Amino acid sequence: MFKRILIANRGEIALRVLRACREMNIETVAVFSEADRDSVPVELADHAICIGGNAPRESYLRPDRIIAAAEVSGADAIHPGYGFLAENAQFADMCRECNIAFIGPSAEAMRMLGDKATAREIAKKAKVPVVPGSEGIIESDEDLAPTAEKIGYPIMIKASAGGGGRGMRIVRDRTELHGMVKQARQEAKAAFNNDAIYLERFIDQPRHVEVQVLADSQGHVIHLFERDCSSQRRHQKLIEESPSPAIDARTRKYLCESAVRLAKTAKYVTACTVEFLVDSKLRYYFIEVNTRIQVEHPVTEMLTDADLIREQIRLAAGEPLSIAQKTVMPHGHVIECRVNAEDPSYGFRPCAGLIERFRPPGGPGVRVDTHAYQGCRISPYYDSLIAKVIVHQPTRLDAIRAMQRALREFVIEPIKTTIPFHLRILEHERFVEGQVDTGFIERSLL
Amino acid sequence: MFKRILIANRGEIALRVLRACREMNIETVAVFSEADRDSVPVELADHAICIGGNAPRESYLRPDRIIAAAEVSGADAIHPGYGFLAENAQFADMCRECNIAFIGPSAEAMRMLGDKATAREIAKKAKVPVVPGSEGIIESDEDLAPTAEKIGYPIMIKASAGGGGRGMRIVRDRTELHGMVKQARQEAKAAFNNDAIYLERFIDQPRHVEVQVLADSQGHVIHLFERDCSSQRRHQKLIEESPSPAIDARTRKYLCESAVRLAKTAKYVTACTVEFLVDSKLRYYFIEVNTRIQVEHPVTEMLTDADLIREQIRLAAGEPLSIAQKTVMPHGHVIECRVNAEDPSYGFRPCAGLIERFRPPGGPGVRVDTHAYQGCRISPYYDSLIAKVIVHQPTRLDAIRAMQRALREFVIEPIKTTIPFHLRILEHERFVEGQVDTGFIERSLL
Amino acid sequence: MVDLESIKQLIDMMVSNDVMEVTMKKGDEEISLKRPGPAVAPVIHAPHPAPAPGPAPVLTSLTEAPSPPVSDDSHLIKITSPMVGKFYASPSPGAAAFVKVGSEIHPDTVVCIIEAMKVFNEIKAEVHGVVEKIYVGNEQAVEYGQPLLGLRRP
Amino acid sequence: MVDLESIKQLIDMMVSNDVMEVTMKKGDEEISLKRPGPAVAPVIHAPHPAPAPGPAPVLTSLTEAPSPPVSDDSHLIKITSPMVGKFYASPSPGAAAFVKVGSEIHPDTVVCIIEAMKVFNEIKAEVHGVVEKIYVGNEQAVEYGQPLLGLRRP
Repeated sequence: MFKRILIANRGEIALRVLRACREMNIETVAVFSEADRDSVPVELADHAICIGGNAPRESYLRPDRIIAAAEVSGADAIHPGYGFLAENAQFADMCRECNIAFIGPSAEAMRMLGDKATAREIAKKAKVPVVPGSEGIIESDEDLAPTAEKIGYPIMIKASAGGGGRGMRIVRDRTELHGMVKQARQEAKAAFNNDAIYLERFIDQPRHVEVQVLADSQGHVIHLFERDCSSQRRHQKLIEESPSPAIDARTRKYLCESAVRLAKTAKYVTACTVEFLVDSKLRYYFIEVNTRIQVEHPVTEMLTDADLIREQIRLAAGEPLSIAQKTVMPHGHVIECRVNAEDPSYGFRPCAGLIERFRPPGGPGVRVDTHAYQGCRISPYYDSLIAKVIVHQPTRLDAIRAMQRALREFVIEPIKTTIPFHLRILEHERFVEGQVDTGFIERSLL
Repeated sequence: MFKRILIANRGEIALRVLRACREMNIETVAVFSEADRDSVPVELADHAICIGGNAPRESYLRPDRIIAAAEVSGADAIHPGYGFLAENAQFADMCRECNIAFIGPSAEAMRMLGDKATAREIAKKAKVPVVPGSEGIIESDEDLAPTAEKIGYPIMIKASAGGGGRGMRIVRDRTELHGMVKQARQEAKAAFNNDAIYLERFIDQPRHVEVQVLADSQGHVIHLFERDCSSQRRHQKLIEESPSPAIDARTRKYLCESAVRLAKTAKYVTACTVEFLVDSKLRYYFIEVNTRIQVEHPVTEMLTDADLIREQIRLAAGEPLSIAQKTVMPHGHVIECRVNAEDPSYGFRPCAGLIERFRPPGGPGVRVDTHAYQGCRISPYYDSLIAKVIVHQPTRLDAIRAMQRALREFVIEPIKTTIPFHLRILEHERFVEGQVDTGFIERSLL
Repeated sequence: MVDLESIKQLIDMMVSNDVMEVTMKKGDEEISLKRPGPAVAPVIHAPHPAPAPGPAPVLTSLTEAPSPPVSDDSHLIKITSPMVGKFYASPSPGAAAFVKVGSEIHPDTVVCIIEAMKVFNEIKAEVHGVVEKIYVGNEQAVEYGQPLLGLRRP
Repeated sequence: MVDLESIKQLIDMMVSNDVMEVTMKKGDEEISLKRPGPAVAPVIHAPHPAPAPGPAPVLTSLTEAPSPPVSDDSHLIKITSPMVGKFYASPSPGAAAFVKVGSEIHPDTVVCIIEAMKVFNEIKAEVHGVVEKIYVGNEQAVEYGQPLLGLRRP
């Protein structure tokens, strides 16, 4: 096992990793930018090293400084957290060259799964459903109708050179196909001087459901069930929960087994998340793999009593999984809300500044992961997440009520947070019914 | 169900009850002494009423003022918490007379189980083992030997008029019996002018193990397994855990079933705790019933995912148990530490004053129940409990490490707390081995 | 400018009365003194120190209380409720109130009845003064320590 | 205006009575005295304010650093480490140090080498001055922003 882990991150995830290390009797090295000098992980770490200025590109995004810090502090492993360098394959390479363990997958696995096309090929090889499509551009309009038929309607026409929605069209049935393709080509030609298009099944009002996977270097791969992250604003997750209220036991089984097959096929080691879109008919489609620990990992931890960070560290050290698939016992219902220092009344603009009053919620079934404290300063240089509140209850309705209770007693002053917005989501009829797709918040609450 | 509950308590338990009420959509009325005006439960309650001065006898121990507060606020039930009026049968009577539900057992059950002799009779009737004894004073020395034989050695001689250890003797075997009795009688005569004595089995280095029981008015009684509270200082519990590291599965089964039989025999309704002593040979003896919710109830909540306060409220409202015995699934290991504002270096003297820095622990498997916050004042009028830290982990060793991690990150300044003492217990070899009896702390750590 | 003796006296007064801050201005002269003090200590602005205000009722949404006494009442002697209960201004429905604004009252004067647990408790003034404010409406719920009447010295 | 004896007495009174702040104004005269809080020495503002100290190195238990520069170094110009790495005082083992106390250095003077990831980086002074303090021992680990040398103006 590692003796000393350098935590190449900040904020709540740095604290989360530090807690796991302490519980494993592993020493910790915190690295920090000047803005984070008074932060909790820096205070609690066994060793702390300032690596640069406040801008991430001068500190947390500097592989050279982080590796130098690992070298001078004698750390034998680096935990990258999420964000920053967590999915930077070059950084993983550098760690390996310097004989420092990178707590994550190999650089090869990261590159393979980080590339959308390669990941799609691996999924197909693992017999995991992907969003059906034309597999490349449509050369001749004669191929259009048969290809569309094979994909199945509704269909999305996408410009090959596309972006920003231009050259995109949704085709509901075959009668619209040729007309829409003509329009799309014209638009694409005008916008990109390239009228090449391809076709893809259009997933209408999908759920975002992801599966937590753990894999050891001995070839064992398990899943820890799913998380439903459909409550999003501009692709930013706001609320995550498990079990997904949208899927049935049979879909859950297929989904989770698909994720395991995919990770096995990729010969993946450590923790990853396999993301899917699920449509209203419970058909699911692989979209991507996140080769790191995720912000919302506590949802799975509360649901299953597993400790994902401790497990991730063990797996990176070459140890076998400490959990067998059959001992993973999800129980009850878990919801997480991400409390961001943002003002929902002003387009969610970030609110930096001094926290003068801070009183996190507590009591039964409540977990709080936060690096904030009364008297700390939320700096404008980094992301606005200041706390994750996670509740665990026997039923989803209990969990919604417990989350309302917890958020209502959470005091953060004077900066604005997303708490009032979360409370609006939690009491919305469609959320309470579990009827949330990825567009719900933008359609109903903004 | 109740519409509005008055919480006749303060501190963390008032906050705990308030949280349960909020999760059940029940309005809350906080009553408070002048010292508690700025407390969290007063801030969060729907209504708050000052009932008197700082001394408990002028406020929290005043049934008249509490009931008047319930009347003017329109509360239809009173939750007494623990301590103060929680086991005051007269208060329960007064509530009933005023048509206010008392969230606890009937006054009759409270009186019956509150009286040691009656409780012992009920236990015998329920075939629950009690500490064997002479059942009254030994009239003639001729009865001594046969009675002692029947009770079984070692035996404790106790003065009938006794107290403070005077007139008490431990007899290891029959050869010592007559001599010791003579000494005890002389000492008792000198001290109390009464040489009457009785005999009781001496339980050497016992464990304190208690069983959580819930019972509804429909006659269903279940247990939620045990808590081991052997880590005590002067009969004050410091650390509680579950499962008990001392007992085996068979003893656990008998112990828990005994508690259920006892509650059934007493026709008990709502929540109670049945306390036992367990000796080194795993023989167990009933000692008393606590007819209220206990400080350490979160241990059971984390172990079983049950919400004892919500359940207690439901039961007091006449609803049936929401949990069946077979659905109670204890999992993992739970430890609670009571963080008191006391200075362990100066005989645990209470430390009142302003809390200038307060940063409770968080993260996976950690629950904190506290009414303290940065900027609050710990008043000298009440008990010194300022926070309960409870951890839940797959194994006992994991739980010990997680508790060490949690306590080490808990910042409370500048007042002294029992945290350093807890850390000493947690790293003591005998505690780690689970070899703790009720005298361990005094023998090994003071 | 520095009159040390006056300042010394000022500081002594601050310390013995737990005063945190004193500011004095006269024309273009100004003196300001600050001590750390406990967070709850009264803040006294010179020249005339105000007595500590009575406990303000917390959250009485149930009772539709009138606004709590504000600082310009601070010179009044307060009669506060010694218990929790329902306030009655008169001995029986329809009867004249025990006291009204302008009444001169003596220590033995009954100023109201507070009902708690079906018992009607007559509340005596315990002080001598003239009623200037009545803070509580008839049949309103009152808490312990809540100001009922404000008196000025006769 | 500045009557030193009066100020001394004022400070004594502040300290013994735990006064945090005194401000006096008269016309365009002003005296202001502040103490940080209980049990700490009084800080007197005006006439010359002390400059803010440079960033203190956090927890360097790994590196057995000498005591960090204290406030009486505050008048020195600091050369701080622009990176994380190992500090070398001389170009090679056994060679003379780049600088020593008393050396006059110029912006282009190499003052040390910092090794990071097997790369030896020459650190130039960037300022002109005379070395008065060397804060870091040979082969010691340094963090970003850590003071290496203290210079006085030549």
